[in-house]
Amino acid sequence: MLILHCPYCGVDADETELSPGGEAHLTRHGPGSDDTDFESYLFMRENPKGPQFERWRHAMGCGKWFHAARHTVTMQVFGTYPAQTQRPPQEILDRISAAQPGWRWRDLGDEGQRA
Amino acid sequence: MGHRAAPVMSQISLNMPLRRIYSDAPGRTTGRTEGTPMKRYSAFAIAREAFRHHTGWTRAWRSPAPKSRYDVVIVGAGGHGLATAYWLGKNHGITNVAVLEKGWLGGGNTGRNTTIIRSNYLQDPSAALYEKSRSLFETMSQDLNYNVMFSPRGVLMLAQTEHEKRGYLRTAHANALQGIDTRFIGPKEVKEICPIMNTEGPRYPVLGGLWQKRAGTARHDAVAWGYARACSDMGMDIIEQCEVTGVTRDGGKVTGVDTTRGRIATDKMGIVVAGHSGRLAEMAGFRLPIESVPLQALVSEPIKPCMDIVVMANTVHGYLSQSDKGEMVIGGGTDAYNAYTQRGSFHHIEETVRSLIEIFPMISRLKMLRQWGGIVDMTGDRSPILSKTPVDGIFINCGWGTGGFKATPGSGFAFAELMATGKSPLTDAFSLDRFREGRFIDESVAAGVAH
Amino acid sequence: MTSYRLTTPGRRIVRGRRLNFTFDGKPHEGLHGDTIASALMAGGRTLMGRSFKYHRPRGPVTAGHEEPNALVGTGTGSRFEPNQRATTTRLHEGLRATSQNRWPTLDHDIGAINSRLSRFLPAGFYYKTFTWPAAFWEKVYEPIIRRSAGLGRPPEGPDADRYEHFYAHCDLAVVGGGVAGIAAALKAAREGKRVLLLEQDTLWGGRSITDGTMMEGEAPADWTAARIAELEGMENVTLRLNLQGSGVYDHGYLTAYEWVAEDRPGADAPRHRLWRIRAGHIITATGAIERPLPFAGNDIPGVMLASAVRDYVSDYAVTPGRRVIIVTNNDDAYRTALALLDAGVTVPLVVDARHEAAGELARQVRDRGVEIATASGITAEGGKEVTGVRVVDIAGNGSGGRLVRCDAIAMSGGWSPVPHLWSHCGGKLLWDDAQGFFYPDPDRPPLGADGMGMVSAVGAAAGDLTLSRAGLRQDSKGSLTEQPTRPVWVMPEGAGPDLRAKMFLDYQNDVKVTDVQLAAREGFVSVEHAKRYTTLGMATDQGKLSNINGLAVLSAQVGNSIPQVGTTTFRPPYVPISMGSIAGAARGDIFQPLRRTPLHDWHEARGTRWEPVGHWRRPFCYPRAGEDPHAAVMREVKNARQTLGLLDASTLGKIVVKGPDAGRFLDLLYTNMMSTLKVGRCRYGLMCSENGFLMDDGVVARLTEDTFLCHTTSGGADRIHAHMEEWLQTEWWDMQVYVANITEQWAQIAVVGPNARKVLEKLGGMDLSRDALPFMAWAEGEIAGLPARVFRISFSGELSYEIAVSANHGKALWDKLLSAGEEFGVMPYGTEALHVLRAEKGFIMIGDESDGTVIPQDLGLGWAISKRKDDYIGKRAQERVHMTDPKRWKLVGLQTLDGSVLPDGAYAVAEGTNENGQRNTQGRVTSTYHSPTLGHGIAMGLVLNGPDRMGEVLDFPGTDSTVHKARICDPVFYDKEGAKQDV
Amino acid sequence: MSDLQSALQGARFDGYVSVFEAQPAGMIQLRADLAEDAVAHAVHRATGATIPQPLGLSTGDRGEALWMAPDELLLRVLTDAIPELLADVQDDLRDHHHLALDVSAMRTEIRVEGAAVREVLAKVTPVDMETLKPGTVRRTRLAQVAAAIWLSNDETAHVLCFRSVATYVFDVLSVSARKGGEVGAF
Ligand SMILES: Cc1cc2nc3c(=O)[nH]c(=O)nc-3n(C[C@H](O)[C@H](O)[C@H](O)COP(=O)(O)OP(=O)(O)OC[C@H]3O[C@@H](n4cnc5c(N)ncnc54)[C@H](O)[C@@H]3O)c2cc1C
Ligand SMILES: NC(=O)c1ccc[n+]([C@@H]2O[C@H](COP(=O)([O-])OP(=O)(O)OC[C@H]3O[C@@H](n4cnc5c(N)ncnc54)[C@H](O)[C@@H]3O)[C@@H](O)[C@H]2O)c1
Ligand SMILES: Cc1cc2nc3c(=O)[nH]c(=O)nc-3n(C[C@H](O)[C@H](O)[C@H](O)COP(=O)(O)O)c2cc1C
Ligand SMILES: [Zn+2]
Repeated sequence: MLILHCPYCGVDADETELSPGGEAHLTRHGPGSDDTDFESYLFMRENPKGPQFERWRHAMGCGKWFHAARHTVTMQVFGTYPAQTQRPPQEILDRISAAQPGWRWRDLGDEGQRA
Repeated sequence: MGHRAAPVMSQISLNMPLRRIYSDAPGRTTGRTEGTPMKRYSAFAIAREAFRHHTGWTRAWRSPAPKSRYDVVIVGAGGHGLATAYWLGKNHGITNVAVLEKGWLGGGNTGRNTTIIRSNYLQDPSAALYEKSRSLFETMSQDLNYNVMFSPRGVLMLAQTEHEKRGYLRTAHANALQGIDTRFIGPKEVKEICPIMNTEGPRYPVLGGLWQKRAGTARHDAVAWGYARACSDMGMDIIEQCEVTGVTRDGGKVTGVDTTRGRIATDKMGIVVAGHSGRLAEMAGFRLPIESVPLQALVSEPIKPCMDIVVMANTVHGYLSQSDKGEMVIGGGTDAYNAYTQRGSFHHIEETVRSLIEIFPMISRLKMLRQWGGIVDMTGDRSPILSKTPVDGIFINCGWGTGGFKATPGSGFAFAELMATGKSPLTDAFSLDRFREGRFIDESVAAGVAH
Repeated sequence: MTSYRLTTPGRRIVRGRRLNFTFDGKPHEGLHGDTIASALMAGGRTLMGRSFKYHRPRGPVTAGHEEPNALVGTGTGSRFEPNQRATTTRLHEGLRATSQNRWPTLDHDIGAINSRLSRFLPAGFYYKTFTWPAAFWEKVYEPIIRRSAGLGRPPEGPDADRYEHFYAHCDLAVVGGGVAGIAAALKAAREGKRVLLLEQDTLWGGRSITDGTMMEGEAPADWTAARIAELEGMENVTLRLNLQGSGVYDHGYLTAYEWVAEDRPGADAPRHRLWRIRAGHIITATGAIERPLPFAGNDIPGVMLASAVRDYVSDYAVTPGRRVIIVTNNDDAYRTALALLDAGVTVPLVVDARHEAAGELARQVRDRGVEIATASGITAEGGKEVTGVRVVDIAGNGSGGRLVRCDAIAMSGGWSPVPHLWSHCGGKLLWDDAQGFFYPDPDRPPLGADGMGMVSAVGAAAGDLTLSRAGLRQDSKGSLTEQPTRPVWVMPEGAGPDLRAKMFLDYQNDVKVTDVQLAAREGFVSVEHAKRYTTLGMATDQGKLSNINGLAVLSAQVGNSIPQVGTTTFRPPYVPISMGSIAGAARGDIFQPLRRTPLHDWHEARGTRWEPVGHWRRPFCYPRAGEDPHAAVMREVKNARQTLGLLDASTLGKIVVKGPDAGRFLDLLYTNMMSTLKVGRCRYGLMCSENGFLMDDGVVARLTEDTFLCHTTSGGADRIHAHMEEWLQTEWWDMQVYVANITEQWAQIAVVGPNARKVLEKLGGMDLSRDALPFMAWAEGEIAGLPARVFRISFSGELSYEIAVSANHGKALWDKLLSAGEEFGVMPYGTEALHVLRAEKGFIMIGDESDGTVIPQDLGLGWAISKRKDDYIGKRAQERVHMTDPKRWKLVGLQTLDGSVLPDGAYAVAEGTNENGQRNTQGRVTSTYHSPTLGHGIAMGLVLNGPDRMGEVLDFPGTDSTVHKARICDPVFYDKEGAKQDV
Repeated sequence: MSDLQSALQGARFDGYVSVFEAQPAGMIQLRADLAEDAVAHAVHRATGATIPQPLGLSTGDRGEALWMAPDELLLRVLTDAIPELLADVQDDLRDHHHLALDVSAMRTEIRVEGAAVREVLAKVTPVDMETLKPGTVRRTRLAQVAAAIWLSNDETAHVLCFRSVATYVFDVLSVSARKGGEVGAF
């Protein structure tokens, strides 16, 4: 039973106020895109056993979408941030690295790899 | 000293004189450490043992150390992995097989599902596979000489909205052409088959239901144990406490796996790890259209028999049956976010119980004895994947999501065929490339369906 | 009849207040404060139940929630409940208790034959047998197995009681109100933390009240009373009795189960209340539970935990017998001897497994003249009650030994901390070899949202049985240093199989030492396998008494240490909780939200037949007296076609989309081009998912240059609104667009039929002529004095106006339409008539023609897919090979050759079978009705190359082996030119 | 106006707190950039209130403004004033991207009154009712639906829910307020 901080209204929201929206930071591939890109945009998922970036909506609250960095095993929440973001804030990446040294997010490539 | 010992340690164990024992041609007896054939189970055997305090029973399956190489390595000793190994041996004569299990066999979703077995699926490929499976359940106890308590007591899928009713009518028509024995029945017959049900609503009066008479349940653990015993008896190695931690490749071809008990070579490998499929795929270097989410179930305290069928109420997301021991076994919903905790959020339990009380008012005065969760692997179209993969020699069997227990024998049968021969009519439609092509197998179309 | 009520005081009972109750129909008497168990024992009855498998006679072993044996049914009728623990169920006047799992009576149970056959029924015997002959399993064996299932009788019908939930928040929740919990709560409370202290019992203080010595210079009861008083005086503290910590879940979520009015049946109060507590931190101060000793006959009624015996004596003034023998491996059990002696009960002997009994407590007992047999164990004698013990050498094989007569046995195998709540969410345990128990490892707690430990354990629950670590000095009269425990897992240690087959580990499920040993022999060496093979720990007490003994036996058999074998997983709830409490108040009318339109009550009063649509209810039809639903639908259809029908369309979704980029946004959302729509006009639009499939449709009206009103399907409003917000917030956040779901602001009524205009003109207010308001236009104005928006759209093919007024005016408009329409024979129509009307016109319905696998191209809706747009949601997906496959089934009309109605959901067969032996198909029915307008059946369907095969006849087999023949035709059956709607 | 029909038609339940439908108010949903001066001006002109803080409520002489989201307010004014005020707001924000709609009939306000209002609401919402300050508006879940909840003082709670579920919310609150269900925890 998660509690996530909504970065828009500042509420520490109970899971039952929220609705989850799957993996965050996917790039939309529209008409004309490559089959592989389109397939991976729609279906292929990181699904990590570890830190994951994911989308949530404060559905029963302010209605805003936000992103959360959450560990899928320990349920630790490293932080939440607005959905209008291309990549996770550095402080959140730092926090993940502190909790899990050597951690690396595939799509972030080397950038995401912290000591 | 646990099973997560460093690989170095298990390397040592490879040098132990195991090869001598297992390098013989696979057969009924030679595979067994004790050198004694597997004891047949029967009432007479029990009676005989009763007079010597049951000291004569031997291990149901051996506990060998891994060899350095196998013809086939199956990762995951859940029902599907074990069934695959069984049919590889039984139908294709491949017995130099290892089934690697990171924990205790059957401890994944096989050991934590609500055991509903049915085959009244809408789409042809699903119906073919699940019906193959259901029919194999009919003879499984005899085939394995292990009573898996297949109980074809009938499964009823309730129609509580017009939409759902129309969906089941459609399924009934499809089933008739697929050779699956189902029937849409009216509310009166529903009440006769299941008197404890409140068919009158008030909220969602029962409009009827899709009734499959030879669907039912089986003892889930026994399915895993029975297969393990049979596989072991064919000389296969079921290696528990052996986690696969890496996949080795030579270019585009698989060469083996790294495990917590050392490296094992093979050029053919089947990944059958349910919720952990994404992890294994990552080790092998590809991605899957899969998300892992917790699915929960619960049991009540045991009571005297009061319900002789399985009821699935999809409008309100509740599934109910009574086990042979007397507990009401209840399945509910999944969390909608990825997690690898075998727990899940409490509000799903609440939703499920609330709904079932509406349909079965008497359970209000029963107590929940235990709740638990499993990690299910959900694909983009909620249908399984039985397929070759981008890596030569690696096959994947996953994506059974909330409903793969019923498919255990059929999945093993078909997947073994795919692995052994490169093709199976039962798995054709379930290949990985369907997501790229937009060729989905969507079962939710008739009415939301799970399990 | 050996147990009885003492004359000594009992701290829970009130002597003067007698309560009458029945057990198996026989009248009994108890006292206020009694449990069912204490009252029965006071009346001389210890036999209270039968075990699951062997139907062995059983009495209570405990005085608490961990009770495996003394389960009874309570209440009658809609208040009957099985499997109630007699040891915790409080007595109330008139209570009716019944025993379980016996026939015909508890004292004479036929099923007890199983006990004799037990050697043929070892663990897992059913896996090895009943497979031959195959047909017998289903017909003979399984029915027998099933019939013997279960313990209590099922409850009957709906529950007469009510339940509710409660959300509580705190910085710290302390579970357990023994001295350790009280001290922890007090410490945090003094630091200003918001504290919730919960205790399952009706009294504070836990074991210390009975067992404790002086605490910080005070008697435990005084110490407790003073601390509780201090806590009660603090603003930041909530104290609750009768509230049991039930489950610990992620992020500090703790459920707790409150017995509110369980002992007041019929009171207008919730029976149970389920608390959902959000705690910053949780402390488990849940104490410890005593372990039974595995000796032969340890399940005979009259064998009890030593602490339970003590509790019965001091709490209820009840003794299980006149001569009670104590058997122990630790000092604590000597407290029981003292308590019994103080109460005047004879203690002929204490049997101690240790080589010496040198502790202070033992000395006190010895000083009172009680014999202590050390280095000894016992086997118990008796059938339905204890008759004596045989005292044997602890290291021997159990043979010989002297017989000592007694009528009850108090046993103690040492104590185990209660780690359940700690473990629910992943807390790990350590093994204490000396004391023989698992306890929470403070370095591996369950983690909270911040990655830090969210639970800690204190007191006995932390393995700190003497509370030395809790900082609670239990100073005392003398030095009470206790001597070490000697873990005993089989008594005597050299017992042979005959004795081991009588040593019960899991009482309820009849799992014996031999069963666990058999499991190990057969390779079920993982503790999880052994559990599932033997059912050890799977009974209603969830192994609270049996787990440690069981896994000690397992580990000895396997040759591993106990911590290597490990425990099984602890799962919520700590003690079973009622399903009613889980559902809470959500039953009957408030089982789920029921969404009501402003006309709901009118429909209801009219006796409509309802159809659930999402959480809405829509009238399916309005049957008249004596009319069946089908006839009602036919009448409603005809009436709308011939004169005038009214439909409550309020549930249709209405979403306003406004902003400089609104047109651009809608072009991406719909497959059509919406940006070109003129103000004042309406356009039918289709929406697809990003995966290409049709997901919703509806009419879009352009309100102003930068404002659109999008209609959605009834079920779709919230989903489509969320869909729009999602794209705006997460993909196209640079667009200047606001959306608002204003579905419920408006009541919407479709006025349909040739007389639609006439009735509206009669009501007056707006020019609704064809010129002023042509087909597919909308206007704002007044109807019958009510501000309204009027849309000239038609889902029926008739002249039709959809009139939207404020929801507050909906009923008024409806009434006015009905009375003005009287002269035209107005009738309301329901969703089914709506379906027939649209099907006659060949209009598709989301959810019928589409099912999540259908793309607009399949439905001949290519005209609604703009070719001029670079992009819309779903466009890329529709480019995939399977979507452009010419073999996709396409929409056509279907008409049976004999005019009958095609069965719903039927498939059109093709020649031959596929690889898997299934009949090939080439199409299916998507909608099928009897058309009262045309007088024959009409249908739509998706058919392979359908549009190119007009006139061809297809076979549609029914499920009853009949075959229906239908000809492919145009899906528009009625008014192909669309003349009727455009008048 | 006799034609006017509120969702609950003045329903009332008296348990250990009272639950009743409040007088219908006029309501304007306003979506805009709340940081813009023009928005503050328009809100002030309509209600007399300032732009509320996040999760806040501000009161003016003609009405009040409830914070619903970072870009959304709900203005509550007299019903009869709605057409004029709505026109004013739209006019004030003519040159600013915004959305202003009359939503008066779309929501129902249910009032809960009595010493135990916090406790009664705590049976149905995950919000920490014990510490919720008067004047803080929480949009949250109430039983199985969305609702906005705020206290105007320690004994008066306001529950704003959608019209279609007004009966449901009323029933849920009434059941929670039934005598015999007192918790006594706060
Ligand atoms: C609560 C619940 C209820 C359900 N109800 C039903 C139902 O009623 N009917 C139905 O048909 N289905 C049901 N299902 C689904 C069904 O349980 C599964 O689809 C099915 O059991 C999957 O079997 P499996 O063998 O593929 O996976 P599993 O049984 O999960 O086996 C996978 C194995 O792989 C092992 N593994 C994972 N990673 C590694 C690694 N790296 N190395 C080695 N081994 C590894 C795991 O430990 C596990 O033992 C339910 C599932 C759940 C959770
Ligand atoms: N010397 C021994 O062998 C020995 C053994 C055990 C206990 N003790 C004595 O027991 C006492 C230990 O004190 P303590 O406070 O740690 O434990 P305790 O057993 O006195 O108190 C625990 C309390 O928690 C309650 N509880 C348990 N589970 C609960 C739940 N899920 N929800 C709500 N309440 C729950 C129990 O009803 C009990 O009142 C001391 O007096 C100690 O001396 C001694
Ligand atoms: C069909 C079925 C029936 C079960 N019946 C019981 C039962 O009677 N008693 C019990 O304690 N657990 C029962 N369980 C739950 C198991 O104890 C266990 O919780 C589940 O297999 C998941 O494993 P875990 O809790 O060890 O993770 C049952 C599980 C299943 C799948
Ligand atoms: Zn928010």
